[in-house]
Amino acid sequence: MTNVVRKTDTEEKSMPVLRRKSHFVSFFSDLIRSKTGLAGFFIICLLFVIGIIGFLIVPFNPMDTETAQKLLPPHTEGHLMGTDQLGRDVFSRVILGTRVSLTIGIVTVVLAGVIGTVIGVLAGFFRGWLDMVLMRIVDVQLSFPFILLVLVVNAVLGSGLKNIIISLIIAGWVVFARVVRSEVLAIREKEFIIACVATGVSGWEIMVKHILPNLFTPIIVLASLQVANFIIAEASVSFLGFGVQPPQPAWGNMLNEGKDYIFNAWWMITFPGLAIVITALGINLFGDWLRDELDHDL
Amino acid sequence: MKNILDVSNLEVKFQTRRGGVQPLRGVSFRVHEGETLGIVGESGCGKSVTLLSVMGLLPNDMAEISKGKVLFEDQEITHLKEHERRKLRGSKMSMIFQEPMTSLNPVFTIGDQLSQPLRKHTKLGKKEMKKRIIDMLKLVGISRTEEIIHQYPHQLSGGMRQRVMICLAIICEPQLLIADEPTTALDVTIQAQILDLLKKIKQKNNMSIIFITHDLGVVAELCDRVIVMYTGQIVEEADVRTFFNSPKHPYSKGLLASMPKEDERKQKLYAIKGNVPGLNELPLGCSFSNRCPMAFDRCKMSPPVVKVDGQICRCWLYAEQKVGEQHGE
Amino acid sequence: MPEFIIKRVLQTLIVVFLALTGVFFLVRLSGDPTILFLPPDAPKDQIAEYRHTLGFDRPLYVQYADYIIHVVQGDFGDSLVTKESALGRILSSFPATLQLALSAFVVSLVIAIPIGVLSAYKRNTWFDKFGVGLTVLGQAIPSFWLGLLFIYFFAVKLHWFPTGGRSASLSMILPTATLAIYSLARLVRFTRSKMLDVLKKDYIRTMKAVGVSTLEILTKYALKNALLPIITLIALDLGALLEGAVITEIVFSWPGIGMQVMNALMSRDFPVVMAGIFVISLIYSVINFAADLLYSVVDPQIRLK
Amino acid sequence: MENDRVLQVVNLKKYYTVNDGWFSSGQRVKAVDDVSFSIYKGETVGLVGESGCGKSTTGRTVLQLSQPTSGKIIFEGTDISKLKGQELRQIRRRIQMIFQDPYASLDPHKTIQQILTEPLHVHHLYDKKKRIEKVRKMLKTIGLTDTYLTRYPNELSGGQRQRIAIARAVILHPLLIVADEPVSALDVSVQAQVINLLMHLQHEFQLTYLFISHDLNVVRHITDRIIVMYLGKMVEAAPTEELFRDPKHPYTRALLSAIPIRNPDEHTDRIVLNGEVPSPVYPPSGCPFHERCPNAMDICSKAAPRQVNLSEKHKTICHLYS
Repeated sequence: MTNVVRKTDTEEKSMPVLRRKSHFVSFFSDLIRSKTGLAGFFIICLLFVIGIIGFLIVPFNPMDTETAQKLLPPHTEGHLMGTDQLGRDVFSRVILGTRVSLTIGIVTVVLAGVIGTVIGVLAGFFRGWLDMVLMRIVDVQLSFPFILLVLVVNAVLGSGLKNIIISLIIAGWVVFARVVRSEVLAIREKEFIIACVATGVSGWEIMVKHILPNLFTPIIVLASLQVANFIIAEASVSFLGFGVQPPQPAWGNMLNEGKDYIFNAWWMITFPGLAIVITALGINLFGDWLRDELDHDL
Repeated sequence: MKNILDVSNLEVKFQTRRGGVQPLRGVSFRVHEGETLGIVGESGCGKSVTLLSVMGLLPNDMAEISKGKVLFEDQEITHLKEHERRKLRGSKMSMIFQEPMTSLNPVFTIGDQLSQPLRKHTKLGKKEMKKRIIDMLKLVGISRTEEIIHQYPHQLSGGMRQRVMICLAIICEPQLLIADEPTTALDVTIQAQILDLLKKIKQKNNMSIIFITHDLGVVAELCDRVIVMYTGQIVEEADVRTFFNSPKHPYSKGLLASMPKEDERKQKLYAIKGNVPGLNELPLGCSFSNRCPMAFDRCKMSPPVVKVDGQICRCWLYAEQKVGEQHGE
Repeated sequence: MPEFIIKRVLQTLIVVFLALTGVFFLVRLSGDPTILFLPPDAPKDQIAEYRHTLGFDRPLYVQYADYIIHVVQGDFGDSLVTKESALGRILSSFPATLQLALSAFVVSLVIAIPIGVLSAYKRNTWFDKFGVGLTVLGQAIPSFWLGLLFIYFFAVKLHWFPTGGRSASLSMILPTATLAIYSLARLVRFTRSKMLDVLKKDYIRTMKAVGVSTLEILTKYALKNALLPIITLIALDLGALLEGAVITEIVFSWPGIGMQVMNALMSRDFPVVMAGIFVISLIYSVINFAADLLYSVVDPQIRLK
Repeated sequence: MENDRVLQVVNLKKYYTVNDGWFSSGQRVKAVDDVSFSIYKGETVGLVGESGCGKSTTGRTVLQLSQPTSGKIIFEGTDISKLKGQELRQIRRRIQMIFQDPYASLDPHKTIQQILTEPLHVHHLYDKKKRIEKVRKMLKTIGLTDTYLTRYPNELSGGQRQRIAIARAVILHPLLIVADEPVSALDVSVQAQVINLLMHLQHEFQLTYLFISHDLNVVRHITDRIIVMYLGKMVEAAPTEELFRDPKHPYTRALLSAIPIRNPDEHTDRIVLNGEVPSPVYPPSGCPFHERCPNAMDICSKAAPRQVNLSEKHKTICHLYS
């Protein structure tokens, strides 16, 4: 096969490429040109602002119960989104739920990403028995539903913010490990790595200096899309009565409480759900754009 | 001699993510009945784009023929409707591609794929179709025909697949066969077999062939006439002997001179300096001027197309002669 | 071929075995399981007695060996709540899950593949953009919320369908729709992108070059090529469908495996949880296995090797 | 003469097992089967043959990028096929490689300066300042300016990238460079530039080349000796001019006659071979070429031919001459 000269390859690649230093600038000018990417970016920015300063702008204390004011429909007595069965302001709780969701999404993705990456790199680089063992673990974890695994682990560990994060990490690292491993295997075979071996670069240096930087793009793309998955997973688990427990406001447990009042308080299930959808939508739009953008660049 | 294909002043524009480029900047040439025309050039010179626009196979969501005309058998086909074009493709004009490994569909049998053009363009019955396929497979030098038609592409070697591709292209006996680097991916001994086959078929069917390649040796073997392209323009057009013995354009001269010669082993090769420029960084005027050893002031302006001794050349060096000629006429 | 089947069956068994081992140790190592099995306010002597009857006072490896020996015989112990066989309970709810998952699967497949193909064919038209927009939205909507909305509109407001259960004849509609939409978005998106990939291939250009029409290429050639990756996704998707089924079942009180496992988790009925995990991971593996077999039917390169 | 021997490859064999499962034992592919040759200081040896003949595998095995199944690779007197770890990395300073595809052989995330400094860094040569000085000098030698130091590979053309890849190999002043199809992926007008550069560097740094290529015109131009391979075996070895003037092995004859002519007035008596290279998984018995050989005799399918020394430097492995 070595004789084969692929014309199409060279033609494509001989297209002129912009200077590197303009990448940061071109990144944003590309973002502005993409309507969907930009929309996602704005949603994410907005969520961060709400997550950070949300507690300053809420009109009511989200924990304050006032039974006299319970189950008020939206737009009554200053309750923009109505009140719940204990008379708590739904709007304030949705706002504060943002922080919970974002924290969980980001913390779990970072930790699961780091763990998965380390394991994936080790497995892919050293192969042998280590790879064998790690990949069997991955197979096992992937042999039943992600949500179910989170549920079981969470049920064993007990509920609460910390435990739901741990459960999500335990269930979620495998995706990173698998993707990273297959990327490492692909990069290992690239000629520039073989060229390093031929120069006499040691295995360790090849891994740190040449393989890791080339993993950056796929990991970033995967992580950005996983944030949404983890947020939805947390909401599902909390909705099922595990995960984050009331009275701490989280979109999932608000829906859990709301489902019992579905006959007389539609707002209790509507607004937290909308918050989840908007969040997931924003992250996915941006993540999809990011994937296309980075794919094109290298 | 009758023209089978007449391309005049063809321009193509591409719209990409980072703006537009123009891979073809006014290309005109003719193909006579029964001749083999070689189109030579390096990557990005537009040789493939030219022929894809003749076939109507440009990716229509990003490419556009912005100017010019393509006449096939005196009928204008530049902006033909897709369903009318389909009647031409595979029956009157057809194409072979560079990569025999990927150009056949992996999940259909050879027989199935070969029957497609027949189903489209003929009214043959099943039995006649099979007979035709087997005859044509024999023509392209495949012996185990009964077996082959039930096999899948991955069971065949590269050379065999290219024979199947040729069979697919000529099964309806087209007037024009376009071959886009059909031997580049093959080994030399297989290349020799395929070139041999093409010569034989051409003689038998009296078709015209356009042969795209970057290998001047293949041109010398096979072609009657040569077109040299550089950055989306034709820089020289000549019959094959004239081209090899007295090239006119400095680029053609450079290409020929840089071929290693038997009697100059180990000596420094003549090399054209620099690189092929990208389509959006072309120098002003003559696009070869930044690499040309003969470049002078006037090369900052677009060079004229001149006729010298029966060959056509786009270069300022011969401009005087053009003037002279015009006076003479 | 037989070699391949033996290999896959072995692989499946290993994976299921490891899954059970994993959950076993997860449950045992996270603390004294007796506490999980009893109400939090149980008296000490009751706990001790319970520990003894369940064998939790033995060394861990003995418990594990004992457990595996029983599991191999299909015995996951009895439910702590109802005292019936744990595996029996799970298996009795299997038809309900199968019914839900299969009907949702068929519905989403029938809708998704044509839309995906058409979207790829009419790339960048309003149809495509609309379709892509819907799939993006569809992927952002959690299925349990969609289920709640359906219940609110179609059951509470319009009284068209029951809010849950499996008794009424129409009770299937809402859970099926919820679950189908859940996988629809992924499937449309994937079909579209695979079709686009295939349409860029050299062999498609070859077919165009002999005069075959785009529509024919699309329906005859490209679809068969795109089918390979789509089958893989469908296998994965059936898995994801099981995942969605767990949640959908709970939202609609659909008496399937998901509901059973969930109830067992709530009541700390771990034998039932273990039996549920066993059955679910077995189903998962069987689906993947079936996908591989199907793959080899479609792809001649695999079949002939 | 013996003292000048840089590399001696003795009975090199490289077998792969094509594995397709846990239970099936797999099929053995003899990618390189019993190849022996020597390379002397300052010369350029060409390794030619068609795809699948094992020429690239031979090159990579010489560099210990893949372990030989058996045989010796004696480099400057030591058998490097048994070396591991640090010792092997030390040897790598003396043998370098140039790859075919300059788009794949440079790390896209490193600047040209990082790429060129790395070999010096790895072998602890010079201090930081001196290294950069070295790199600048090297850039100048290969005909690029200092402005390229901060650029990334994707900002360079194919020819420029290949120059960088060559510079990376030469910067350590190795004794031997294995060049695997170094010009095949380049545009025709750039090929000549790179060939000139390779010849220039050979002269300037007293390099020895093992030049692997399928382009016989290029090989004829640049090499002193040529080894022809077919289906994992060596079939002929001779000085370049002699090989082109008087090829002995029927395969070599066919191969050379298949080179396209250079001028339409030229004429060749082409030997068009039947069929194609058989699969290396099921190589023919006896001589691997006998099924396609126009001169095949009865014995060719039965017994493997032995090496025949036609002269001191011209060897062939064919029954016709034994």
